[in-house]
Amino acid sequence: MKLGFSLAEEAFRDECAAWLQDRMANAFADIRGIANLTEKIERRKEWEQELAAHRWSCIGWPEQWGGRGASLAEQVIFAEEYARAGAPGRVNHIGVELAGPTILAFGTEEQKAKFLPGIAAGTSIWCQGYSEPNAGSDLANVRTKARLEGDQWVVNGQKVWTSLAHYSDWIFVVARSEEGSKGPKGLTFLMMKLDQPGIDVVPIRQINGEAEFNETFFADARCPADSLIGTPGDGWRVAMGLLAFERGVSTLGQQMGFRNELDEIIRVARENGAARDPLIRQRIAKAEIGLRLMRYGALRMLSRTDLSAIDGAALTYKIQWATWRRDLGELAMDVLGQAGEIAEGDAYEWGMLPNLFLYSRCDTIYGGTNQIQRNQIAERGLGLPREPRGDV
Amino acid sequence: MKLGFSLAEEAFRDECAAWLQDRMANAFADIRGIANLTEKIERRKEWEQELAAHRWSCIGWPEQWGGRGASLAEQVIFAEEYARAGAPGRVNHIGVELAGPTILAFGTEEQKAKFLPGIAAGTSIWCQGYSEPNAGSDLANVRTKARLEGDQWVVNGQKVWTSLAHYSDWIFVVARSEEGSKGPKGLTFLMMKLDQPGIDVVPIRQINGEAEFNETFFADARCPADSLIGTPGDGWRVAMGLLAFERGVSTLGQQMGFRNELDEIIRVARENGAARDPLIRQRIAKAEIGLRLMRYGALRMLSRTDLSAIDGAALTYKIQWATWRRDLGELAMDVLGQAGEIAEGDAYEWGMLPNLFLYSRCDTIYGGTNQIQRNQIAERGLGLPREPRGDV
Amino acid sequence: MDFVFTDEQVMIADTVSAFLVESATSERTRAAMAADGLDRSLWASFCEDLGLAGIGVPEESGGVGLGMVEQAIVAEAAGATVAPLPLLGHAMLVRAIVAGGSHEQKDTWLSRLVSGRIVGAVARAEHWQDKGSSLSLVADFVPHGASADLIMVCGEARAWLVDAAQPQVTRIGHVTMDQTRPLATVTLTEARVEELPDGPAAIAAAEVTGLLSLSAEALGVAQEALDRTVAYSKERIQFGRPIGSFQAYKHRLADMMVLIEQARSAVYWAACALDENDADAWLALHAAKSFCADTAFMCAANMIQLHGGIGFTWEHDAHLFFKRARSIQTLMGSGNHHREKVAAMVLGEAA
Amino acid sequence: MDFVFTDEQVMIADTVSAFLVESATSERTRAAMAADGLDRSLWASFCEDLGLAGIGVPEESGGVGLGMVEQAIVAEAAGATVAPLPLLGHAMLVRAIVAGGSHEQKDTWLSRLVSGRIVGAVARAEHWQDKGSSLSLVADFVPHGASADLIMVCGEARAWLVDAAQPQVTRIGHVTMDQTRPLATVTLTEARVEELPDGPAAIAAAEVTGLLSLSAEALGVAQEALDRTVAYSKERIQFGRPIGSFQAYKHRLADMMVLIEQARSAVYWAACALDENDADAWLALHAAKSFCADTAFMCAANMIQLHGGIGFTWEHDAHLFFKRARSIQTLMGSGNHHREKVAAMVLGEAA
Repeated sequence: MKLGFSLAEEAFRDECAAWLQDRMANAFADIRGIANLTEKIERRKEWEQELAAHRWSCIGWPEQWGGRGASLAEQVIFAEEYARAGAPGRVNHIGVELAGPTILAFGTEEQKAKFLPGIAAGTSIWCQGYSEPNAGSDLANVRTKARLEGDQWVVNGQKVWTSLAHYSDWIFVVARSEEGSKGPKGLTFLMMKLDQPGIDVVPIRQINGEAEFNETFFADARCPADSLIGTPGDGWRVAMGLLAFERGVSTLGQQMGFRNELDEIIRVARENGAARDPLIRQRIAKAEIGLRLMRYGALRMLSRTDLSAIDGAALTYKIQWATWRRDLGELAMDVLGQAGEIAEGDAYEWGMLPNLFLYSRCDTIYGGTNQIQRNQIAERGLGLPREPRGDV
Repeated sequence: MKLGFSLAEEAFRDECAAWLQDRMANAFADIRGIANLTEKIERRKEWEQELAAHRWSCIGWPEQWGGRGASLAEQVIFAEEYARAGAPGRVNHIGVELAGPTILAFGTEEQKAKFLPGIAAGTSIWCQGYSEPNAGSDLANVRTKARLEGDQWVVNGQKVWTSLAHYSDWIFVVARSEEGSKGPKGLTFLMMKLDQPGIDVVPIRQINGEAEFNETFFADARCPADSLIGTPGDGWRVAMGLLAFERGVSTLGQQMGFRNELDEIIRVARENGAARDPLIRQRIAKAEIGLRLMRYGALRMLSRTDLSAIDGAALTYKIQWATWRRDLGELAMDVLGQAGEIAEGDAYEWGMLPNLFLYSRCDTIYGGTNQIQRNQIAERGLGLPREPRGDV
Repeated sequence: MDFVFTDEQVMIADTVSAFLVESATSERTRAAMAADGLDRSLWASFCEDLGLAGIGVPEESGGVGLGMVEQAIVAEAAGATVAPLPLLGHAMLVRAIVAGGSHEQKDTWLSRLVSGRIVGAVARAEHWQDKGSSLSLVADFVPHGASADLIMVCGEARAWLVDAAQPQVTRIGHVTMDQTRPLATVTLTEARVEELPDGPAAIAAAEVTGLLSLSAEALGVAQEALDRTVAYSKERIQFGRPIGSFQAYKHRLADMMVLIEQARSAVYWAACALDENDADAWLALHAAKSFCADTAFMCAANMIQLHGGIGFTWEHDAHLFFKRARSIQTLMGSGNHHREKVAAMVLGEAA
Repeated sequence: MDFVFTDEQVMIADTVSAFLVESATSERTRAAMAADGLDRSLWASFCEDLGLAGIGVPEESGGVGLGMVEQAIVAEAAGATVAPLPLLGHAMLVRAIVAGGSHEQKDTWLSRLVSGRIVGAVARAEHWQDKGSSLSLVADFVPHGASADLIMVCGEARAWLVDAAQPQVTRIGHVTMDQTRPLATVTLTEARVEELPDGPAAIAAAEVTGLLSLSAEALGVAQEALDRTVAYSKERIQFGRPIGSFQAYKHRLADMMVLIEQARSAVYWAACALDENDADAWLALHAAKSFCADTAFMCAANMIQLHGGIGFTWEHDAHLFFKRARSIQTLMGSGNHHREKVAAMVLGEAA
């Protein structure tokens, strides 16, 4: 058991730090520090391409597909230096971290050749279509339908919470391809071009006044017959595999964003005197401890040799960070005091901390509510009997 | 809506306060302030009889049966003055607050004449036999059996958590009288003399080292055929009615005990400097607020005109006080610091505050666990659908 | 001792609740949110049709002369609908003038306030410059301050009435997280003011009214968050069952109810204690404000969480309750502040 | 960077766990509880058969020369069985002598401690009277202090070894809530002592060892409380179903697991940080002690609650875990104390 890095790894750190810091100080200084999903999208697409041009866009992938076959330690280092340099949130997060690994794991050679280069090059931006309005936490309750017509899949239905769909080129969709099937059976995992007449994307405004999520409507939307991953009816297995990729090295990058938020709270607390309040101090300490434990939890999770095994640290990660960030939002408001209730400008737009407070209310819901996480932990992690399903 | 008392009520207060304070200062000074259930039992039985001799033992009962037909306000006043005078915990609590009201509500005139005078006089001490080892929270899962043999009921089985059974004269027992019945059907509510060869009482030692609860074994235990309340098979309804009586004026007396515990914490905190700690101060404030809200919740509950209606304040009372007291126990230990971990003498016996810490772990379990309370609140109070019952 | 509503109080509660449920609709609230957070037509009909704006005013001054229990009943109903009304500042101002105003001030202002012809607000300033009849100061975070016609400004033990229409008064209405009660910065630059003869009485009346109103409002928010979530949980099906049949879901709703029942006791304890001049009135107010605000926040947060994805959208009303609950927590002293007051009292320390 | 156990560490964990599960049975623990809270025969076989009492001692001094990760592994296993062993004081004392003792002291004491021939403890005193070679003081709350043969007494930056057998040393063993690790008051009245040449190093070594051991012990307590409750929940039937199938029950167990996973990260982060001389080692220790102790308490309290009535009986083991968890919270600084240290660090204040 060892936390430190080797000399070679530290040399790798120097290399990527130098490259990242140069870009953020010069050519891409205008997008330094952007954390949210929707700001300066075009410049950030250019940044994706700049990363790709120097083979930094997906370093964990095999060299054949534009990666570096980087070790875990190297990926950890890159994530740390990426954040330390203030490089912006990755607009192609879903392509690089979810779509790509899924295609690598389950796709055919043709699919790899067709899709991976665009992702690696930062020219194909991806989003995901899982949730549906009537399904909620019951992910397998898919009503969107896909039928094969000649050499094309024809898709009808509706997805919801498709974040960034309005800026994306591709969407992966889980659709019901077997008439009359129920639950996880009879689903197919399709990759579709968004820019087509059959797909309509409608943004959903959230509690913070912004719109990062969308409803996506499919009316005779089409894709070629070979756009499926796996086999028809096998989509649930693929989708579940993909969800597992959500807990990869990118969590460390996410944590760097959390670090910035906590640092800002600490700065404000020192400035406005809240840091003298022993009750605030306890909560700052708890936040710091929680963030550190997230980091070491992620390292434990990533250090596993058998990545497919059910692992406590991996199973508990989502509820842990979502709850931590929700509590951080409340701390932020308590540190700000009444000033936190007032926007700086004339629009309903919020600075980092009030936005954290509002947006973190989504964190405990999307991507599996805290309740669903607890069910999963109890049933998969502790082996407790499943809750009886109803038949309404 | 009015909290204050009338002049006549204040005169009543003066009367009972004078009587109680005289007794506690003189004839019964030796049992002043005893809170637990097991200390100086013989003297406390004498105290019950002293109360009865002056018609203070069950003032809410009709005059015919030894009460005073006291108004709610008078009962509240008496409970307050009883505690203020430092009068000891009532050893016949179950007789006066549960058995008596049940007999008054559901018993025949013969039963009233047979049982009520002894309770009112403080000469018959009662305990209750509900829970069974394999039933736990599933109160209706009764396995103790009763069969009618000639003019007697013959009872076989086992009850558990029968508090004070070792000092009691009578026990009421819910037993299964219909062979093959299940759940709440086929139960009968019996009143049995404890002092007989068929009943064996075995104390259970608890986490705090003391034994207030018992296991009670029935092996061909007997009682006359007319010892049942209601009709054979109707015991569940009677038992549920009885549980409702648990939330009467005696809750105010219980709260006076809580008051003493919180006051002792405040005293220690001031003495050892813990009261200077802002975190401790917040918790003391929360405890004080919680205790006050318990009082006003009880007054709301008691002020209802329709006592049979489901009422939010009544439904939530058990979990409220049990959780409050559990938190109080943790506060007590944090105020005491390491000194709280050490007993004063050479035996495993604890002073008020460490005992509070340990014993309060039972509070959230006996008489309906916090989990069961929440089920009840959700299903009876909020009308949510019942949890499906299994068939294992 | 009779700790239930009288028949008259039940009638007031039913009336005000029916009025607000019918009139303070989500559509109207959202229209007010897009403007200055005040539905003037709703306020007019609250004052004229309902006639409950004069609860705190004696009948001889044109009011209905009712007590704090009735004040709490109205605030509770307003909280339950997150109504965009200037009730908080109105109630504080009216009771302040009754408690500390001169005869002339009562004559001049009370009937206009009670009839809804003018809107009132209350502000507090740390520093001020007093030149006899003119006053200069800056007051932050004034609820509905940008919409008010008459503002009472409090500075330590003194209180002044300010006509907001004069050019020496500027108001900046801020975009506020809770758009149903926006905050404003009010600046007086040698403004004409009239001082209330009994400043301490006026300030105390405003303060107890404000704390009680916020507590009762919080109770309304909490209860409505629970009721709406319970209703949703019986309709919404997941995994083939109404979500309200899942035990963990139930237990969260039960926890909300446990807190709300205590919050209800707190509000009406405080209201009675004020009406009956009980020695514990301040203890009750500190208890009510801290407990009810936290309860409202917990319940509104659960309302979002238990509605799932729809719960965090702008389109659903859950965020209105959530933001109102948060603003109640912050207004007039945090929960920790009020608990610290309680601690000082029970530890026997001087105030 | 490789944040998993090495094969050797897995082997140590398996070995010590198997030994304690087999030997530190509830029966033996209860026998020790009725006496002085120390199972001497268990300790002897821990030292002799297992050979793990010398983890903190270099091989040249008769130890096995392993690091803090291994120390934590042993403490975790001991916590999981609430074993009545003097491990805490032993580990603290041994590492203190290694860090701050003279050659003679190492030669004299380490092998005797490691072999289990003598039992060690560590005490702290606020005041003392030092007359050259003799010392007078009173030290409270010394874990296993009444059973120890050799006691290190710490006073600010100085540390002394005391042979507890001399008549100038009196120990009062107290009836302690956690009977598996009773506390004692140790009084020295002009007792013969030998000072450790590097007091600060000895004290620091004892402190970090103690904090890490308590954290790891807490992790063991928490995990075992969860495991036993999970097992019970699969067996126990209520309302016709295993209680573990009820969602609210499940969610509480899930919450325990979420905390325990974090506690595990905390313990081994701190252990690695100490072994690797990382600058964050103290931050990690404060984090681990506060987080793990609270986690253990929460899990042990849930263990009682989720067992229902049987859970609060003397006969069931749940109260042993509960009382151990509470004592870990109190020993060597409360959670609030350690979090305040963390706050001072992250707020950039001087220590």
